[in-house]
Formats: sequence, C-alpha cells, structure tokens
Amino acid sequence: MEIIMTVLASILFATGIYNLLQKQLLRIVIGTVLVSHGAHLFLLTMSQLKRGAPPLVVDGVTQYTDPLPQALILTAIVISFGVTSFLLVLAYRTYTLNKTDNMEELRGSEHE
Amino acid sequence: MNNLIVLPIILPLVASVIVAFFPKKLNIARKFSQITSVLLTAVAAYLAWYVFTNETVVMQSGGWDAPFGISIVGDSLSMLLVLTSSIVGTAAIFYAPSALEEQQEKFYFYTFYFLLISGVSGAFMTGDLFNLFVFFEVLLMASYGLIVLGNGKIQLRESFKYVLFNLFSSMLFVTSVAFIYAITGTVNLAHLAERVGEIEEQGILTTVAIVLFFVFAVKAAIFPLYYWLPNSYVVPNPVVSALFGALLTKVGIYSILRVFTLIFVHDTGVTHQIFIWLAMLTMLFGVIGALSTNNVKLIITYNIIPAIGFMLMGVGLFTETAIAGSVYYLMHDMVIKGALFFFIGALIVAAGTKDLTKMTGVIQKYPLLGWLFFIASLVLAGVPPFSGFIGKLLLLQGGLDQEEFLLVIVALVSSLLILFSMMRIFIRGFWGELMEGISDNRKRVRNLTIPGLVLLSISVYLGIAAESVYPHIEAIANMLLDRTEYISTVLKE
Amino acid sequence: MLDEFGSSMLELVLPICFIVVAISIVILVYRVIVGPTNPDRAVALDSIGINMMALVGLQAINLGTDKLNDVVLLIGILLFIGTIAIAKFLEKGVIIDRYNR
Amino acid sequence: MAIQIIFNVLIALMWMFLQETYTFLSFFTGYLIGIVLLFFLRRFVPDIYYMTRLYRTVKMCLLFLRELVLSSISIVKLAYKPTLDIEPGIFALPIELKSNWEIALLANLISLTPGTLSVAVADDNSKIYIHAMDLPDVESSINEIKETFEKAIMEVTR
Amino acid sequence: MIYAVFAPLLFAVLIPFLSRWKDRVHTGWLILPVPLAIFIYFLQFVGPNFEPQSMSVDWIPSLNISLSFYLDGLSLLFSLLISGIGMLVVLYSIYYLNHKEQLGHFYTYLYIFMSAMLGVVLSDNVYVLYTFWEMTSISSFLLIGYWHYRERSRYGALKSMLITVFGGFSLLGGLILLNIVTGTTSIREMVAQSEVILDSPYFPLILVFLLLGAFTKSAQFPFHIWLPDAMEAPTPVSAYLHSATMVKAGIYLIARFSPIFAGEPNFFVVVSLFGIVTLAWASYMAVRQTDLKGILAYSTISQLGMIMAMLGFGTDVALFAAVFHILNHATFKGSLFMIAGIVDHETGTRDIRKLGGLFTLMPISGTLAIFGTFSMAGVPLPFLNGFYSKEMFFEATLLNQAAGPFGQFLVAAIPVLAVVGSIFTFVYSMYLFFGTFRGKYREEELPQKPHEAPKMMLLPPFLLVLGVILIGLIPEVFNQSLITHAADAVFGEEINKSIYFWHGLVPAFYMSLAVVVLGVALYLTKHKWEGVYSILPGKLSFNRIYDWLVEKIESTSNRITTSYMTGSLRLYMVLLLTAIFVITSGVLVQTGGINLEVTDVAPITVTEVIVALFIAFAAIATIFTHNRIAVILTVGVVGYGLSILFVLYRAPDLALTQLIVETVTVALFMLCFYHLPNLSKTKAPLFQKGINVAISVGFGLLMMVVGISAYNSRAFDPISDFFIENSYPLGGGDNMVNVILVDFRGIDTLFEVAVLFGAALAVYAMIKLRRNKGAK
Amino acid sequence: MIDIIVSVLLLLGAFFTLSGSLGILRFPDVYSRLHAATKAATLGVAGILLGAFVYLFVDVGIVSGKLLLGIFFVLITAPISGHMISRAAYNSGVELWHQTKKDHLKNELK
Ligand code: NA
Ligand code: NA
Repeated sequence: MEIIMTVLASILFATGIYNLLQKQLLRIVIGTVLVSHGAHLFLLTMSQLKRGAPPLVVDGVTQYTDPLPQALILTAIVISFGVTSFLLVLAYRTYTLNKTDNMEELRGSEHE
Repeated sequence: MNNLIVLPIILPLVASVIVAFFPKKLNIARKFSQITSVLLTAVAAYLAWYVFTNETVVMQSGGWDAPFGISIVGDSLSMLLVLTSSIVGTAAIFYAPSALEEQQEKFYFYTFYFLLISGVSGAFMTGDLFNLFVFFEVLLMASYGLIVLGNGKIQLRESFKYVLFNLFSSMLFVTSVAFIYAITGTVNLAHLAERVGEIEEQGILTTVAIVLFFVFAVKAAIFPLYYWLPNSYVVPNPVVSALFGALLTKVGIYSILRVFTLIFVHDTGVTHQIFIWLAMLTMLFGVIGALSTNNVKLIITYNIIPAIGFMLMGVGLFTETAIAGSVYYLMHDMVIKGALFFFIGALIVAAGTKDLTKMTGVIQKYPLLGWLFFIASLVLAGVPPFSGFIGKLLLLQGGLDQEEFLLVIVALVSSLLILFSMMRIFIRGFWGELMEGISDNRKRVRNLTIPGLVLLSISVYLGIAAESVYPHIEAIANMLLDRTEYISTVLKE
Repeated sequence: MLDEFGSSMLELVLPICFIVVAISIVILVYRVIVGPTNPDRAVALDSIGINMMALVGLQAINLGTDKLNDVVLLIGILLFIGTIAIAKFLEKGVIIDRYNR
Repeated sequence: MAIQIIFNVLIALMWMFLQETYTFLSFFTGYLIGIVLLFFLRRFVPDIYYMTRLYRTVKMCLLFLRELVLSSISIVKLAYKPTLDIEPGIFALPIELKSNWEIALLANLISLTPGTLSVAVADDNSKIYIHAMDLPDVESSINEIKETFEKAIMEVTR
Repeated sequence: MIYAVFAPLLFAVLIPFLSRWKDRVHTGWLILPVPLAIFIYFLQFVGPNFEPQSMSVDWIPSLNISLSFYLDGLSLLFSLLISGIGMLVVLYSIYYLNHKEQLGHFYTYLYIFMSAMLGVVLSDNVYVLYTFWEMTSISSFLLIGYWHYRERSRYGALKSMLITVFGGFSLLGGLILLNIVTGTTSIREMVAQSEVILDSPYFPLILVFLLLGAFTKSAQFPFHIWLPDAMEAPTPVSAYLHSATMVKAGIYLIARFSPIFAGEPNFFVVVSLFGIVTLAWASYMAVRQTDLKGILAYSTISQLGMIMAMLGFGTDVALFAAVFHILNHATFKGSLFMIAGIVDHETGTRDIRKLGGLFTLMPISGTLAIFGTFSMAGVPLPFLNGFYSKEMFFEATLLNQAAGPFGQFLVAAIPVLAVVGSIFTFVYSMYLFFGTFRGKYREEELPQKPHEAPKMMLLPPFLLVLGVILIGLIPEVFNQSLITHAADAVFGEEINKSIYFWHGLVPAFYMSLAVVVLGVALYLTKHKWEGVYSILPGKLSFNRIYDWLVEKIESTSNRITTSYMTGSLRLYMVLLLTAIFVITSGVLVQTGGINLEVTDVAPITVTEVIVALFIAFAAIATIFTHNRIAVILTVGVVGYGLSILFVLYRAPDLALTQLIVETVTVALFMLCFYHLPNLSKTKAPLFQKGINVAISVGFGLLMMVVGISAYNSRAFDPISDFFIENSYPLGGGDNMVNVILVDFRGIDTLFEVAVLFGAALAVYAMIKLRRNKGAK
Repeated sequence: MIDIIVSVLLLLGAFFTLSGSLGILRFPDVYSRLHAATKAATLGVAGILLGAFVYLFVDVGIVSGKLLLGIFFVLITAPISGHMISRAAYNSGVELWHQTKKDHLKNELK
C-alpha cells in the first residue's frame, strides 16, 4: 500500500507542479495546495501505514500506528493552511491592484 | 541556565504579541520595540558569553529528553548567530521610524519584526529537523507580512513570487523530512547524526540529503535557485530589505552549515563537491547580477548572492580553516549587509532616486554617508583589515589547501567584481558634480545613516580586533567538524 | 451460531460496503469534474461529503472505535455550512455578473 | 416547553447524583423517571405537556422517514432504469403557513418526499416552487403535499 | 618603528579636524613635521655599519598575523624615500593647493598612503604586508579621484583601482600559497625556506600570483595603462605615489622575494621579459605624449620596467643597479613631476604643444628641469646620477646565462631592447625639456601668464635635484651607507660593488654612446617618423582593451542577467525545478541509491486504491478544468479525499484538521477567486506545454523513486515507541497525537500558532492598508 | 445476531448511497440530480451510520451520541442544502432539461 501511496503523493506533486507552471494566479495557488497535499501524504506514507490502532490509548491494545508523523503532519497542515490563506488573499490583492491574473503579465522589471 | 536559553526565541514572540495590541500608538510601539530589542540583544549577549565561556547549553523542551522532545541547543555557533542577528535587528528597529511611512509602521511592522527575530533565533537554535521547518515558517510568515507592507502593485506582484518560491521549498522540506524519517526513524538532529553514522546503505541517504540541501539552497539563494531573491528583496522598504538581506538567506546557509557538518558527512565526495561547484556558480552569477543594473538597491541585493557563495565554499571545502571562514563570513555578512541596505536606503532618500544614472555628487552634501558607504564597500569586497578580509582569508586558505585552484580564482575574481559593482555606485553616485534635486532633509538622512554606522563599526571591529573573535570561531569550526560534542551534549550520552 | 454467522457476514459485508461507497465517491468525483454547471458540482461535492460520512462510519466499525465520531459530525457540519456557502455564492456571484453585463 | 425540558434534565441529573453513577444509562433512567414525574405533574406546569408535542413531532418525523424511504426507492428505481422516460417540471404550491421557519420546514419536507424538490419560495411567502421528477398531474401533487406535510407541521406548531 | 608606520595614519584621523582652520593656516604646515620626524628617525640608521632592526606586536596571533616589522637595507631605502619625498611633497603641495580646496581630504588620503606605504616596506608578515598593500591602492584611488567632479578623474580612479586591486587579490592568493607551503607568515622565514618553495608543486602558481600583484602595481606591460590616467591626481600625488613610491611597491615586492627566486629560470624569463618589454614599449609610447605628465607617466612606466628587468636578471650587478636606480629614479622623476606641476600651475596648461620658451620666464625651474631630464636620459655627466645606474643597467643586460631556447633568445634580445628603450628615453627626455623651456614662447596659447614659482615651492624640486647631483658627485657615500645594504638584502648575501663614473671602454660604454648618438638623431628628426604611432599601437591600444572589457563586463552582465531574470515566474520555476531534478537524479544514479525492492508494506485494500485513484483523478482533472469554480471544487475533492485517507490510515485527528482546513480553504478560494476571470484554455505554445509536462512528470517520478527507495531503505525503528508507551503515563493524555503536540513537541505547536497569528495579521494588514490608501 | 442487523443496515445504506451517486451521474439536469442527492444519498448514509451506531453500541459497548447526532444532522440539513442549491441553480440561470414540461417559476419571474 505504501508504494501506491508514494505514487499518489508523486502524482500530487506532478499535478501541483504542472499547475505551478501555468499563468493564472488561481492555478498557481492551486498548484501549491496540491504540492502540499503531496508532501503531507509523503510524511504519512513514509512512516508506514496501518501498523496498528489509531494512536489513541485503549486498554489492551499494544500495536499503534506511529503517532509522531501524525503530529508532524498536523502541524504542517495548519501551517500550510496559514500560508495558503495568506497567499490567497495576496493573489486576490495582486489581481485587483494589477488588474490581471496572468503571471506572465506580472513579470515586471521596473522596481518602482 | 538551561531554560534561559530559549529566551531569544520566546521573548521576541511575546514582544510580537504585545506590540500587536497597540499598533496605532506609534510612539509607544517604537519605544517599546527599541527597549525590547536592546534588552534582547543584551540577553543574547549574555547567553552567548555564557556559552562561549562555559559549554553548550541544551534545553530539552518540556523536560523530555532528546530525541523525543524538541531540543533547543545553544551551542557557540547558534549563540553567535543569535547575537549577531539581534544586533542587526536592533539597528533595524532604530532605522525603521525614519525609513517607513507611519502607515506601514502601524500595520504591524514591529509585530512582524519580532516574529521574524523569533523565527530566526529559533532556526539558529533548534536541534530538531522538523522544528527547524516550523521556525522557517515563522520567519517566512513574518517576512511575508513585512514584504506586503508596501502594498503597492509592485510589492504585491513580487511578494507573490517570493511567497510561492518559499512555499514550494517548504513543501520540499516536509517531503525530505518524510524521506529522512523513513530511513532513520527520527527527526532530532543529534540523533540523526548518530543514526546516519551507522547506516551502511548510503546512496539513497545522499540523495535525500541533496533534496534537503535544495530546500535550504532556495532559502539561501544559491545558484541556480536564487531567481526569486533580487526582485523580492529590492522591492520592499530598505529596512525590510536589510532584515531580509542580513538574516533570511543566512538562516538558509546556516542550515546547510549545520546539517552538512553534523549529519550528512557520510559522502562528502559527492555532496560537498557539488557545493563547491555551486559555490563557484553562485559567486559568479551573483556578481554578474550586481554588475547588470543601475538600480543601486538592486546592486546591493545582488551582492547578497556571491556572499552566499563564499559561505557555501567553506562548507564544500570542509576543512577546519574553511569552515571557520564560512562562520566568520556568515557573521560578517549579516552585519555588513544590514549596514549596506541602511546606507542604500539613506542614499535613495538623499538622492530621491534609485537610478544610478540619475544621481551624482551625493557625497558633497552627505559626506558621512558617502564615506561610510565607501568603507562598507571595502568591507564587502574583503579588503583588509576589515571583517570581510578575515573570512575571505580563511576561505582562500582552505581552498588553496585543498588545491581547489579554480574555486579560489573564481572567489578572487568575484571579490574584484564585487568591489567594481560597489565602486560603480560610489564613483557614479557619490562622486561627481552635486546633482540637482538632492534632498534637503539632512535630519532624516542622518537618522538613516547612524544605524548603519553602528553596524559598520562592528564590522570594522570584527576585522581589526579579529583576535577577540577568531579563537571562538575556530572553536566553532572545531566543534562542527568534531560532531561528537554536539551529539553527546544533546543526547546526554 | 447465528452470532458467528453474523460476524463472518459482517466481515464480508464491511469490505463490500467500503468498496461500494468508494466507487460511489468516484462517480461523484466524475460529476464534480465534468459539471457541466457549477450547481451540478456543488451537488456532487455535497454528496461526496455525505459519502465520506458513510465511509468514516464504516471505518469506525472496522476499527471498532468511537474516536472517529467527531469526524462524522464535523463532516456533517462543515458540509452543511460549505454547501450553503457555495450555494449563496453561486447565486450572488451571478447576480453581480448580470449587473456587470 | 423549554422549562419542562430543563426540569426533566434536572430530574435526570438528580437521579444520577442519587445513584452516584454517572453514565449515560443512569442519566437515561433518570430522564425516563422525569418524564413520568412530569406527566403526573403536568397540571402544575405551564404549557401543554411537552411529551405530547414530542409525540406529535416524532410522529411527524416518522412520517418523513417513511416518505424519505419511499422517495429514495422511487429515485433508486429511476437511477437503475435503462431509459429516463420522465416528465420533470416546476410547479407552484400555494401555502397557508405563515412563519418563516414553518415554511422552511415545509420546503425541506417537500424536498424529502418522493419526486419533489423545493426550488424557491415566492417573495410574499404565498407559494413554494417545487421541482418534480415526474409531473403528470400538478393538482394531485399539490393536494398530496397539502394533506400530509402541511397538516403535520400545523399539528406540531399550533 | 611601529610609531613611524602608524604616525601618519594617526594624523590622517586628526587631519579633518586640523583642516577646520585651513583658511588661517594651510593644513600642510600643521602636519609637515610628521614626515620630517619619520625621515629623521630613519636617517639615524643610515651608515656603513647598518644592522637590520626588527620588532613585533601581536595583532591576530591565532591567525599568525602579527604586526612584525623588519628594517633592513631595502626597507630603509624605501622608508627614506617615502618619508623624505613625502615631506617634500607636503611642502610642495602647500603652494600647489590653495586653501579653497578640500585640504582635509587631500592630506588625509596622503597620510593614509604614507602609513600604508611604510607598512608595505617594513612589514615582515605577509598578511600585514597585504593589508598595507591594499591600503596603498585605496588611498591612490582616492587621490586620483580627488577632483572627482572631473570625468577623467573618476575614470582614472576606477581604472587604477580595478587594476591594482586585481593584482592585490592575486597577490593575496600567492601569499596564502606561500604561507601554506612554508607554514609561516614571516617573509624572513619564507626566504629562509627558499628550497621548499622552489620544490613545491605550487611554485608556478605562486609565481604567477605574485607577479600579477607586482606587475599591476608597478604598471608593467600590459597592466601599465592605469598609470597615465592616474595623472588626473594633483601633481604632488603624481610625484609621490605614481612615480617615487607606490608604483615601486611591486618592485619592492619582487626585490623582497628576490632571494627566493633569483636564478630560477622561469622567474628570469617572465620578469626580465615583462620588464624589458615594458621599458621599450613605454619609452616608445612616452614620445608620443603631449601632456607633460603623460610623458612623465610613460617615462615612469618605462623606468619601472627597467628596474623590474634587472630584478629578473638576478645577477649581483643587476640587483645592485636596480636598487641604485630606485633611488635615482625617485630623485630625478620626483623633481620633474614637481616642475611639471609648477609649469601647469603657472601657465594653466600641461600641453607640451602649447608650451615653449619658458626658460626666460622661469629660469630656476628650467635649470632644475635640465638636471632632471638629463639625468633621466642618462647623459654621461658625472653629476647626474641617472647615468650611473643606466650604465650599470647596460652592464647587467649582458647576460650569459640561458636556459632553454626561449631563454637564449631572450638573452640575445635584452641588450637590444634595452638600447632601444634607452634611445626613446633619451628622445622624450629631450623633448620634455626642450619642448617646454626652449623653442618659441606662444603667449596666446597659454591660459595665464607664467611667472617663476614662489621660492618655497621651488624648494622641494631643488632638494631633489640636489640629490641628483650629490649622488652623482659622491656616489660611494650613498653606496656605503645605504645602497649596498639595500642591495645585500635583495641579493640575499653581500654585494661589494663600487660606483664609478668611468668604467673604461666596456660594452656598456658603447651602448651608452649609441643611445646618445641615436637619441639625438631621432630627437631631431622626430616630426618625420611620428606617423609610426598610428600604426603601432594604433587600434591595439591596451586602453581600448580595458575600456572594452569594462564596458563588456557591464553590458554582458546586463545581457546575461536580463536573459533569465525576466520576472517570469514560470521561467524561474522551470529553471529551479530543472536544476533540482538534474542534480538530484544525478546523485541518485551516481550513488546507486535507487532501491525498488519492495519490502514490508501494508496490505493493499481495494477501498484505499479506489480512494487513491479518485484523488489522483481529481488532481489530474485540475489541469484540464477551465471553470474556476470547478477547479476549486476539484481541489476540494482532493483535500477531502486526503482526509478519507487519513481516516483509513488511522489518523482521526489529521482527518478532522484536514476537513476543517479544506473547507475553509475552499471557502477562501471562492471568496478570493470568484470575481477573477475564468481560466482561459491555455494558449501556450506546444513546446512550452511539453516542457511543463516533462518537468512535472519528471519531478513527480523523481519524488516517487526517491520516496520508494527511502521507504525501502528503512534502517531503524522509529522513535515512536517512546511516545506510544509514555503518552498516557507521562503525558497524561490518551490521544498520543495530542500529547505529542502539546507536550513532547509543544514548541512546534506554539510556533504553529505563531504562524497563524502572523498570517492573520498579514491578511488584515493587506486588506486594511488598501482601504486607507484608497481613502487618501 | 446483531451483526446481521448491522450487516443489513450497512448493505442497505451502501446500496442507497451507490444509487444516489448513480442518480447524480445519470439524471439529466441539476434539479433531477438534486433529487438523488437529497434522498437516496441521505438515506444511505443514515443507514450506514445507524449500522455503525448499533455495532458500536452492542459489540463495543459504546453509546455514541455523536453518531446519532450525525444522522439527525444529515437528515435535517440534506433537504436544506438541496433547496439552497436548486434555488442557486435556478437563479443563476441553469437551464432545465429540455424534456421538462412545466415551469411555473419562469412565468413568475417574468
Ligand atoms: Na534591471
Ligand atoms: Na551617476
């Protein structure tokens, strides 16, 4: 299963990157969301899947799934969320100020 | 003492929250920030002194021993950099009121500033790979806040690119943590170091290490990953650029220094050789960039890049002298980049333009600024007896010792070109007939010059009184190469 | 005897249900992507959420735990809020569009 | 009605205290006892006995549940039908209910019933527009809804 | 000694304050005692029984950098020149620069230079030497740019800095190599290890590095081009830095290391060749100049070439002559610069085509000029010191050693080139004197009417000419008390040479004779053969190459940088990803890190596969969907799918968080992007699409291979058992993830909240700041 | 015994769920799809969750109020959501299936 999940995470990376390479702000932001999904999935997969009960202490259960990566992913998800929200608003403001959502028109060599 | 070591991380965080409560009361916010910043520097200085004179201090957060809790490690390298960054930061705080519009200050400049310092200190001090990611995000989030402060068309446009690059590298960071965890089953740096040393199948480890390197390389702006840097650093206010130039890329190079001296030293033939090549290209392309433009701020911004190349060079050479050189250069560059951005900010205010072709003779009206800029240029190019020279000397010694002649020649040529790029500003902007339309606001220009003067003095001191610093740097280099001390201190073995 | 049959039946039924619900989600994903209209997508997304609740319920049986119930409830709440939001949005947005034309 | 519920919960809690077992079961038992108590004390408590209303509500719910199952089955039939020989349409249902939440409730219930889905409410709250999967006869559909749901709702609310 | 070195520097710091009174007292007077005192200090060492002195003060001992100074004959000679001529130049400048000039700046630079130059010649530590070396370059830069409002000054300043600092950096490389090879930073100890250096594999590199340093500083061909432009500096500076002292730093350096290299064939070939070519070329070029200082500049270059060549010969006579000529050159060239300055000062021009016939108006200057020019020309008169060293030079050119065919060729060519160079030297010397002081006086050409200069202004050149004469008359006194010590230091052992006027009919005599005869002939026919300059150097001028290079550096930099720093996010991303991909996969392949042998995986279940499939499906669909709402919702599907996976993989907390986050994110997406234009079908060219596909697929594949390999290379048990065992007993919670988050890794969580805090404020600031701006 | 009940509940739930999805897949326009979503799918999830509730209650001994609440919530909200979407669809001009016979609303709006 881990192999399939690795493949899936890679697909998320690939599609995310493809979106990152596009022109429209929306696609680019979506690319970052996909890539971050891929990263989180990698973190989950790499620590082995389904090796026991959910990491919630129950009497009599000794086999638990590795809780550490879950904690790390949780942190990563929240952080990605913060950054993505920021990026979204930034994208929106960029669009409203520059009147375009096309990154190729947002090249700009002038600095002020 | 063990718990006090987190003060450089926690205090700014607290300050950041406090100052967020009265953003509109500028006078209070300024005073508060200035006092806190100075206090912070004092604390950092005390802690650094303690660590230098005693030993590495480790705080195991929550009392959980490594590798299970997060270790905050105050070793001499970390504390040196924490101290340096708080000094630069303090200078920036005093620079800010004259540099920023009130509007910008009110929109949480000081909050983001303290958040940035907190993140930077945390990144320098954490002993945990994932926690390093978290601190990276803290300082990046703060930098996002700072970079959008201008909120103009161009700021937003460039901010978007900046955020995107950093976001991508952050994701790559998480991914490489995943890979590393798969192989080693741990995220504590010391524990990683120990475990990596025991692994026999090293091929994949090297690959993963390189992926991690790229994560840091994006933040550190190493060739060929620096594209995001010039425009996003040139667009914001000079005080923000100064903070970025002095601190942000340095966190990246610090991480490389730490990770590739502590953990991934199993295949230096591959990894560190790559560093050497990239160091060369970084120097060259950076300085080429610096020569490519007439935008004075962009010139300074581009000059961040070759400096990173110098530091990477030391890591790649991986000898005691070279590492000492990198550390020295790291410390020196934080200070001098801060100073240079301050001066450039002052120059832009004085001349009323960023365009070198439109400014001449500024030194006639602002001699202090001119001369300080001149000295700073020399410092930057590594002319003795200033701080840049000591670092460069050590790096060149390391390079020649390892028979990396091409690297040394590239380093020398880039030093010359750095000087050239700086002299273009001095000769074309400061020298010449006094320009028309030069600013009459001497007071503001002076206020913008003084913080740089302070930093420059430190830089000069670091060069002339190198003896008071260098033995510590040498000790740091020793410590970095002999990993056992770090490992045993953190893991309490 | 009956209990034994029951539990072995459950063992058989559970994966079947899993698969059925999963397939059903796939169908809905197709609808989300293909549309053709945005309300179509909203409907499909809403149904995906409902199916997710079902899936989590199945997993709760599978793992014999009640720790997933929060998830069920949360999906329900979010789904409702989300769908309302999207619906409002689809409605409003177009009104604005009309004015623009 | 709210006061009655609060009384009831208080009774249940007191029961738990007396029993010194704080489980759902003891709460449930306490609650049942409370219902019984309240039933006997209903003359001394303002408003109609809430269990009466609850009964009607439950009845309504069951009605809906039945409708839901039926409507689902009819939908399922359609879903598996090889060809779709339906005649969908939107029709207006005049309503007597006045308050907003009553109308909302009705609209929802309509949505759950076989073949109908409320699309919009007229601005003056006089009509609900309903989409029907198969609409051979508008009048009968209108009557059906009025007979079942509107009545049930009125029973609960009035 | 250390005080002598640092006194000028100390005063340099004080000068800006002293210059406040420049309207009442010329700053020069206030600081004149400094070089005088230093001169006297060094003068006390002069004498037949000179013993080298040394002293050392720690500076950066841990880097083996100490302020160790060593005074031997060579450094004594230089120190005397530096302080002596320095003193004269200050005196001269008092009259040359009036108090309206920025005297503070001028003297500050000058005194920094004085310190630096003394430091160069007295330092025993290579790094200290280097430090002072760069200081001389920088002070020279500032002095050349003293009148920075002039375009030519700025040009000259930059040129000198680029070239000399280029050499300086190269020198640094050489010094570091020497340090590495010998293990010492002391020059004396290095010299003692001559064998080690010569045997070192780095030797050629050391030689190249050092010579580049020396050649650039001492304006050797083809690095000489900065010196003529350095004439933009005030004339006292030209006299001091660009003729008497700083340009001799390279000479000093070679002389200093001469005991190591002397006799080394490569050293001989390179140094002699460059020296003799410089001599010939620069004297040839000097004749072409029309600017008085231009002639003097080329003359200086050529004389430096001559000294350099002699250092290359390495024979005792050559070295002796070299040292001797250093002294002689300083005297006559210094005086000539000062005279040129006086002429410029009085007439307002230095253009020799406008000058002429000044002797009657300025007889004293003219007389002094006669001595200077004739000494420079090597006219055989007993009271002209130039002749003595020139004669010795000819003697030294007659070498008989030869290594290799090129060495032999060189040995044959040197005397010829020496004579050719000397002939032209003779020509320009004559031209200089006669062109200025004799010939027709054309008043209308001159900006102002010339008078004889004030006496005190004439004093410095007079004293120098006095030196010319005294050395010529009593050479042995100078020899015994000074020159011989210096020559010993350069040769490494004692040289016993005497200086005579008449050597007999030796070959050198015939060479001198040839110079005078042909020189006179060529001078008289100068106008007939001047056309040759349009052929050579013609367009091959090194100045043009320099200008071209500087211009190219800037324009090429601009071209390179703008070619990829286009501001295109996509291009940046493409470059970034390609770089990561190429290097990482290179490493992966090279280290054999690929490990696809599947071990220890969880069982595959259909549900999970289906969920994975639909996530993948949705992810891919984002690419092909063009409706913005559809894209947003599709991404929402991916996120929800992920939370299903979290449920299936026993991570309820993750699922919860992911759900909330995904919902809020989708809502935010809708809020922010609803009003943006719909996604157009990509009109990108096909090859661009191809690149996009290649990069994203390639990167995905790389991640996959690395991921699978990493997974299969599991080497340790994760540290999680600790958390599993201790969450409840120690952490006090039954949700391990929560316990880890709030307790074991509480710092993560705290700063995660800090990130959210920052994000919230940043968003708020972004939205609010706009409103305020809009209100304005 | 209980397991059999659970199994049946699950099977029924899964069946309705799938049917709902099929309906959403096959039906011609958004309004008819909404029928499938608000009815079949809702019933399906209610069935499965009820199954889960019974299973946890009997086999594991946990009374999961949240599950019940979840079921209740879905039943309450599904029609509301459906109503909202259909209204949004209609107001944003999503066309009815071409075979739709009557449209009273259209007249009203005109
Ligand atoms: Na530019
Ligand atoms: Na200019």
